[in-house]
Amino acid sequence: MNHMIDLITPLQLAFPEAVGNATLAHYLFVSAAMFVMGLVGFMTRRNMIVMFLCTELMFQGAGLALIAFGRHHLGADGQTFVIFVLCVAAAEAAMALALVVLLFRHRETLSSQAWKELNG
Amino acid sequence: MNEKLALIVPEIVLFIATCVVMITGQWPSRALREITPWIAAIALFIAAMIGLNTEPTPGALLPTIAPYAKAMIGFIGLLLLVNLSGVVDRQLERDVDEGKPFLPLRSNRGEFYAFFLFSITGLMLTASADDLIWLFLALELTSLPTYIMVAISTQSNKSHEASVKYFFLGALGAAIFLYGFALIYGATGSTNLAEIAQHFATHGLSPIGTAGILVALLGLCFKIAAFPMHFYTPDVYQGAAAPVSAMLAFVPKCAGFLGIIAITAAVGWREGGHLPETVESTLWIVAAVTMFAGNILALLQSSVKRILAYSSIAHSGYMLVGILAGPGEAGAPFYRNGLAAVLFYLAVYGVMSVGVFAVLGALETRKDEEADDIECLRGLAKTHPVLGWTVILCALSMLGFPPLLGFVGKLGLFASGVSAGQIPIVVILGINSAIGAVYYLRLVAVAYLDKGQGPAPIVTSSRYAGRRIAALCSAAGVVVLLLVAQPMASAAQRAARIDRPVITHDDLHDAHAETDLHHDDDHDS
Amino acid sequence: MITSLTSILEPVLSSTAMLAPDAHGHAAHTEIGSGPSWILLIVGLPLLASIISGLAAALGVKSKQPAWTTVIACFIAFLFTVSMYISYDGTPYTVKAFDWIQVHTDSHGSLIANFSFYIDTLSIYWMLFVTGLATLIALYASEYMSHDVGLGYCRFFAAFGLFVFSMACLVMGDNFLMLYLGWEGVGLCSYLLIGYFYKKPEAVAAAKKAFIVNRIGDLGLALGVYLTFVHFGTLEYAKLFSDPKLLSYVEYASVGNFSAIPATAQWIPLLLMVGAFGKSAQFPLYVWLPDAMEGPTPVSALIHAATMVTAGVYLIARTYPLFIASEHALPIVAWIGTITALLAATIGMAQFDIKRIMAYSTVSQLGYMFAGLGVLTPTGGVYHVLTHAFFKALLFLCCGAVMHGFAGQLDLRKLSGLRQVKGWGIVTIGMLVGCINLAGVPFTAGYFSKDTILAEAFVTPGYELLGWILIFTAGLTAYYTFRVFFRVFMGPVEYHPGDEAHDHDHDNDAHGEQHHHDAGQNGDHHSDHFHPHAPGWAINTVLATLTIASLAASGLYIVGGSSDKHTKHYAETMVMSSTAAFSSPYSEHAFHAAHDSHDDDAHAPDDHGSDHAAPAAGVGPRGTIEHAQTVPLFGGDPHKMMYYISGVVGVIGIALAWFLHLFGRTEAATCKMDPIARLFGPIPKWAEHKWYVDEIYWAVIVTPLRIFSHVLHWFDKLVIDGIVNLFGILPRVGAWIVRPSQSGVLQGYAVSMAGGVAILLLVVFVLIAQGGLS
Amino acid sequence: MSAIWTLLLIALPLLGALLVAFDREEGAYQSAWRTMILTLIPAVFMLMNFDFSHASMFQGAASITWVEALGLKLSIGTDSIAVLLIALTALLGPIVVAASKTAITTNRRMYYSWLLVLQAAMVGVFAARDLLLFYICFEFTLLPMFILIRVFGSTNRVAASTKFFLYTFTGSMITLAGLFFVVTFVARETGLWTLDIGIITAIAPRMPVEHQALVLGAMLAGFAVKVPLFPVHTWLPLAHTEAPTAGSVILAGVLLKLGTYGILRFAIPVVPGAFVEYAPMIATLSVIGIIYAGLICWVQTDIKKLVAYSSVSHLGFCVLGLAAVNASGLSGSVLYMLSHGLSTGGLFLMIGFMYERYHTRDMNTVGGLASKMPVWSFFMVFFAMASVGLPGLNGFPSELLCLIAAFQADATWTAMGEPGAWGVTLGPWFAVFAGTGMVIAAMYLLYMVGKICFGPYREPKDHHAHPVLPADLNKREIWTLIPLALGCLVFGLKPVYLLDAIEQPVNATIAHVEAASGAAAPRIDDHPEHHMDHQSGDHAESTTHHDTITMGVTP
Repeated sequence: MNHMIDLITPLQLAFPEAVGNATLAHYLFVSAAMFVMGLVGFMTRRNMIVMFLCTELMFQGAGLALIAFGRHHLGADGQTFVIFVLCVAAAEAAMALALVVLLFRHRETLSSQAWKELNG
Repeated sequence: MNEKLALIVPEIVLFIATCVVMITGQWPSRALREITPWIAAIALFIAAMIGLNTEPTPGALLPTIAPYAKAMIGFIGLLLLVNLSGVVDRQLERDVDEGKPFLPLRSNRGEFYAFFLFSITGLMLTASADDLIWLFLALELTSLPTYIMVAISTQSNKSHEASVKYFFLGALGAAIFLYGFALIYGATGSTNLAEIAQHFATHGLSPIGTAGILVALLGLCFKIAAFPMHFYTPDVYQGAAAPVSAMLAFVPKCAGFLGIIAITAAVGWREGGHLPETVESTLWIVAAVTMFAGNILALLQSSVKRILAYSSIAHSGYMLVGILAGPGEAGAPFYRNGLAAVLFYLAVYGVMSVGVFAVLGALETRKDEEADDIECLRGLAKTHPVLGWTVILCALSMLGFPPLLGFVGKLGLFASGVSAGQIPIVVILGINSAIGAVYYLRLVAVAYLDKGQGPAPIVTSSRYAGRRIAALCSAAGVVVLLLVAQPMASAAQRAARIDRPVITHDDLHDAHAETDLHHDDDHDS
Repeated sequence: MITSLTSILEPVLSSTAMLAPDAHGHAAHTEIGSGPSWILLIVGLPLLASIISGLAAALGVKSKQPAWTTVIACFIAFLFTVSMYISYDGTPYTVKAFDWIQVHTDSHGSLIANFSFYIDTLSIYWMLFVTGLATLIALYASEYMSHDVGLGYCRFFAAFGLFVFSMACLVMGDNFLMLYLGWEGVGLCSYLLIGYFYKKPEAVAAAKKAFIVNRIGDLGLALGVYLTFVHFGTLEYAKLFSDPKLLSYVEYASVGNFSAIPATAQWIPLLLMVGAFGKSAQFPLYVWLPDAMEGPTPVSALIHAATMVTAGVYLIARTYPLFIASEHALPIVAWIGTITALLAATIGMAQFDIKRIMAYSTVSQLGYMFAGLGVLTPTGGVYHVLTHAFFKALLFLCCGAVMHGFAGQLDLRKLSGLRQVKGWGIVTIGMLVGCINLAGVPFTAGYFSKDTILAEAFVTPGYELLGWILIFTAGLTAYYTFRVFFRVFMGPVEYHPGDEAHDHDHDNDAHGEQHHHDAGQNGDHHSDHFHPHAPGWAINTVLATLTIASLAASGLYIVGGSSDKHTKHYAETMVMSSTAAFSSPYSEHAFHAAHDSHDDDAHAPDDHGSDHAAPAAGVGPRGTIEHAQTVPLFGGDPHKMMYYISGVVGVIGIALAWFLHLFGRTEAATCKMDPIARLFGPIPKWAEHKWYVDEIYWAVIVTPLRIFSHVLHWFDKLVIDGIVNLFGILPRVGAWIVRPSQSGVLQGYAVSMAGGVAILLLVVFVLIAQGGLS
Repeated sequence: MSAIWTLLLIALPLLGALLVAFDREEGAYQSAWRTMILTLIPAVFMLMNFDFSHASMFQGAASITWVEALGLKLSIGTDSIAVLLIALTALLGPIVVAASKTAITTNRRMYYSWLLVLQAAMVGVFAARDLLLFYICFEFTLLPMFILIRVFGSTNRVAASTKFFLYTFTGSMITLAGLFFVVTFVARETGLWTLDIGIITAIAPRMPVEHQALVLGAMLAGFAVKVPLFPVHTWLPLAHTEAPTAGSVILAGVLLKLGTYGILRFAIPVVPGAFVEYAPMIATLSVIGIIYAGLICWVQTDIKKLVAYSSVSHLGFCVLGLAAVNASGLSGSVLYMLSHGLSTGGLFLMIGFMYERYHTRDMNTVGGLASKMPVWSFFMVFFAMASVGLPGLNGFPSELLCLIAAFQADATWTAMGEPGAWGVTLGPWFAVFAGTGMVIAAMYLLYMVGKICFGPYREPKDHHAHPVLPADLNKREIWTLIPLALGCLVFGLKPVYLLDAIEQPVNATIAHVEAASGAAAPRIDDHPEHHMDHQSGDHAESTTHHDTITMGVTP
């Protein structure tokens, strides 16, 4: 990446001292961190609702990257994309909750460990 | 905008049907409830026929893929639909038979068929996707309904377990390829595939672009059940009802491959017929490991669904060989066009995989309990000749035994792989076919040849004629479609045309120079 | 020495006009005349008889019909052979039955081997006694095998007919492959007939041994034949022996210039020789022949004494030019023959089974023939073949008569004084005549033929030692021959029936209970007292005929065979006008030069046949050249001296036998020899056990090979198939290893997937960074 | 010659198979028998109408385009070699059906219908003029055989059938890759994607030798397993031992020949450069196989296993002849393909007949049958002798030609100016070592005959006479054997008929190889200066191929 971003974002405008030097790389770092945190959370937590939240975190991490890139490219595509991602995430959330409720009825637990009959 | 709408007429038809189906499925009148599948079938047929006549999309990366893909999706969707008969509302309808009132709230029929149609709609949309956003949405539309379908396909805990795994891991996979899409967008500044391709062609593959492509492809591996995202497959296939498993074997895989074709097409094959080295290596490893993982693990199974699941994994590996081979030079004939081979093989795989699942669905060990253990198939050729021979023919076809349809499909992969110089992976493909032969032969032997020790489990034919019809169609397909293999192949060859900018050697050089700077991005992901 | 090839060839080609009538220029493509097609009947009739007998077997014929068919067929074949002989005008010709194997190529010369026959004096000579003896022995067998009528009778004669057919192919075939066909065919018949009593494990084992040992020889023969084809580009005698290449080799050989002959050509006779050693039971491949005596006696007489075993001699005689063209071939033949002769004689001395003694004497006599072939010319060997055929057949048939009459008794310690038993007169006379021939009593045929060989050993320089060994062996031969005669036929009358006394006959053993039952009905041998079963008319007729023939054979030494015969005897004439007599003009000149001084005192029959007629000089080149330097034996010509020496040696042997085995003997079992034998310590025991050669072979070759085979079998099962199975099981093992990844736990899958993605990316990037993938 | 006869030869058995499959269980034998007899008619017509004066031309050609996109045509055509092999296949058909009459008592419909399907597939292999049609038929033979072994075999049938299928299938998958490699090369050379064997044969030898070697290796992976060549032979004893009699006969008679036929038709003409270069290695393997398998035969107690291993040993001669790549070798080899099935097939029939009566294959348990079964023993000895290679019977001419070929082969190499790989050339030593196979064959076959036919009679403890069959062979069984025995005699006494018939195709193959080697398929690693004098043009061309092809090899 030989060309640094010197574009002024709204955030920079609002908090010139704190994030005055924030570049694309910073945003990407945050987005990657969100993604990885989501991933790690997904792998380590057993509560299905928390696991779902972790996937949401990953989605939003990707979303953040999209926005940052959108800003970087001065296009609306990134933001558009994120809107759709949010919709999908919402749909998933709805499904997830329905599913979790269904499962909870059967096993009386939210632990994903309760479901390991199928293996091999 | 209008021209885009014209491209998705089949999807629109399906969408309308979806809405209708959702209503009729819950309708108090039994007759109207009963015609729900028929509505879906008619809609699928119309969509397929319209899809078949879709005009090429000017300016798109894959301008001609839609007719073939949509027709294929439509017709195999029909087969899947026939097979899906009686998956839901079994108890409910029996209760109604006994005089109990119909409770719309307890009924799943409407949403089940609606979900199915949604999923097929999503699949068709994948085929016409010319934008990352579109692609993402189409993929999600394909997948999301299937999560529910798995959950409600049976009343047993297995379905629930399957759905929880499928859903959560699906979300994980979706997040991964979404992140990949984001990076691709970041690298190119566009979500339009044709523009992305243009960008890659002129500017080469930047590190971020490379990372994006790889992450996106690996995320899509979830859809096609390929390494390293294949782990869920056997559990989900086993947990879901056989007809739904049949659908899972085809629909997401098809969507995934269409997505992979789109992404790889955006990256572009170089003149020698090779993807950029990073992408090629990744896909190479994925293909090889996928084939091996699928085939060897299938050896240990006694559940037919699991065997088929692993076989599905293996077949994804086979098809990846076609992706590696690439479309060849512009206007390359079928034998040189790996993408055509993949498209062809997708149809072939759709036809032949439905058969065995349909047989499983058509058999029951207890009331409403589908046959799954391989012992249930014992002597099937004698007790249920049609189902038995379906198993035999489909298994042999999946094995790639000449001259059945699967063999012709595999030939395409072989031919394109060898033409593209991908000898080692083709040899691995050959070896894996041989490993696969073990468990396919086991199916054949159980159904047809071996007597076995002890009494075979008692299996009876289920009351859903649709599944037997689907089995019959599938069995007939692997034989009869041989006669139309040529039109199918040439259609696939026409479909797999990529309009992409010519890549010059200088560009390649740039791409090479830049690939050294990618490490940090890798760790970020 | 080496002159221009063409100038040498010119006289050659004219002198070998009989082989190459239009030889000027295109010797390799010689077309020789074709003979009348009735000659095919000589081959065809025995085959026909065989087929008829085979059909009779299939139809379950229970009469002597097969025997008569065979006798008549063989007899007609004999008559045809005689007429072929009479009508033979000195020019070889071929008779073609049909095309057999033909491969036409551009580059290597066509491989052509037709089913056709080559008639020259050598094949006529052989066919005369083959068909003649076959007729007689078939007649003999018709009675001898009569106990098997309805059982193995048809089978016996089917194989018998097939044997005569094969032998005819062997002898008359016009190419090496026909020879090979006959060669293997007689081997097959030998196998079938040795194993005639197929229920006897020994017979089966002996048959197997005979075939396999022969097969080793056949391998050598086959390789020799292939090499001949590869080197000379033809397998047909007519073309081969007029091949300019071969002519030039003989030329080089005649001047001792062996380095000019390609090694390939020199290898050919060495390989052919192995075949001859196998078929003619020469050391080290002789071990099958004594065991072959498990077969019925007529078989032993015909196949394993008179005809088949002489095939090796025929082979060497037929291909003599090839042997001449090799530096080491003939010396090896000579020495192997000598060693065999001595070894077999020593073993024969210690045996008690009279048939075995005859078998070893056959081996020993074959050794003589080979020695004769090796030392100079094919003549002596070939002549000995004929005389030996008659007297050895006679001896065997006599032994067979004894065996037949005394219920399989063959132990000379249990038989004595048969001369005085009623009905055994002809047998006794026959035996005596056979013995004097074998012992080399002066003026018998055996005496003349053996002398020819012995004399040549001394004539040819460098072979004196060999000659002395052969003379010593001749003494041994006389001793053990008459040992049999004096023990069995002379002395006090005493006989013990063989172990088949209660089983009717030796031959019936094979047919076990079934036959035993028949015998019980007849009841003639179930009396407590044993009556010897005197031979009937057929056996007696045959024995009488053979006795006369054996005596008459000596006449052939005096009678010549061709028009100018001042020094030639019959066999020599026959040999010298065949391919065996091939020689180069140079050697002929040398011979003339050398022989002039020598000719004067060589009025006695002289196998050098200094015949100036067209065919050939018939001399081995070395012999010819060095003949002039021959050192006289005891101050005289070896040929003359040999009459006295061998006569004396023979008489000494007989006298010794008389003293040790007849003089003062009062019972069958003991004689004066026994205490003397004890003086030698374990040596007689060793000799009786055939010097343990079989055991050594077993220990050194068979057992290790069998162990090796077992090892290979296990290797195949464990290692090779094991590797295959390993590859088969590898996927399954792999599956067991990766199966834990399919734990069914959601988080586990998530870890696997994320980890997989991460590792994959890492691997790809690292590999690319290191340039490992480019 | 019209294509109709060949087509009938394929179609009739298939129709018959359908008929049998839907027939009554009792009528299956009769229907199958009639079909096989009926199949002989087109076979006879095919032989009669074949123009042997143009024997190397592929006559009776017919072609239907199937999947044009893959160049896949159903094209057939036969030269004399193919015609003869087809005739042999047709001849064996009725024999194996007749031999199964009493042996197969259950599932007759399945048995006979698959037997008929197998028949059609085998004819298809020999008749195919399209690479993929050949391959399809080649592979397809696996399934019927698999079923015959799996269902109708003896105790260890599951393992045997699986090993048989997987072993050969694995090999042929690699072969398929190799074949496509060739096709790709041809496509690149000519711009024409074709699977026509004729065109491929003409173009493919231009491939650089290194690539030819790869292709050869791939081809051998399939063909050598099928032959089977040492050390990939272990499936055969197992499959032979476990297969029903008819299966063994077909396996020995025809299926093994598919491997040698493949080598003759593909390995030699398509990659002549590599074949000639690696022929010494192939020959070495075959010679090892001859001796190795022969010695193993010698210590068998299972008679069927003995004969099975003997097939490995015998086929070694066949491959040796091929490896010599000269007229005698190829003639001998083709002759071997034709004749080996008769004698070994005969032996398997004999064993089958014995097994039906005694239910054991252990020569320690049963033996000395000459007294109980004289007719059987006669044929046993006869076929054993044919197998030993007795002159006058079928084994001899072919063995002879193969060995002579090995002797001559060094001359071949000299003529072609091609040293073998690693400097090894075929030559007399190969013939000498292979020749010991003759002795070994005598050893094990006489050991077998000696045990099973001769010696005191032995029978299994719980032996009961067969309810239907007499003690010795019945008429049907004898008539089953007579064609084979006559065949042995005719092939032994008049091999010249066959040799004349195959002379043209053999010489054409030789000429093709010599021409291809003369044109010297360029070697890509040679330094140009070595080639400058005579083939610099070729070399330049090949170098470009090298670049384009190897680009794809690395992942």
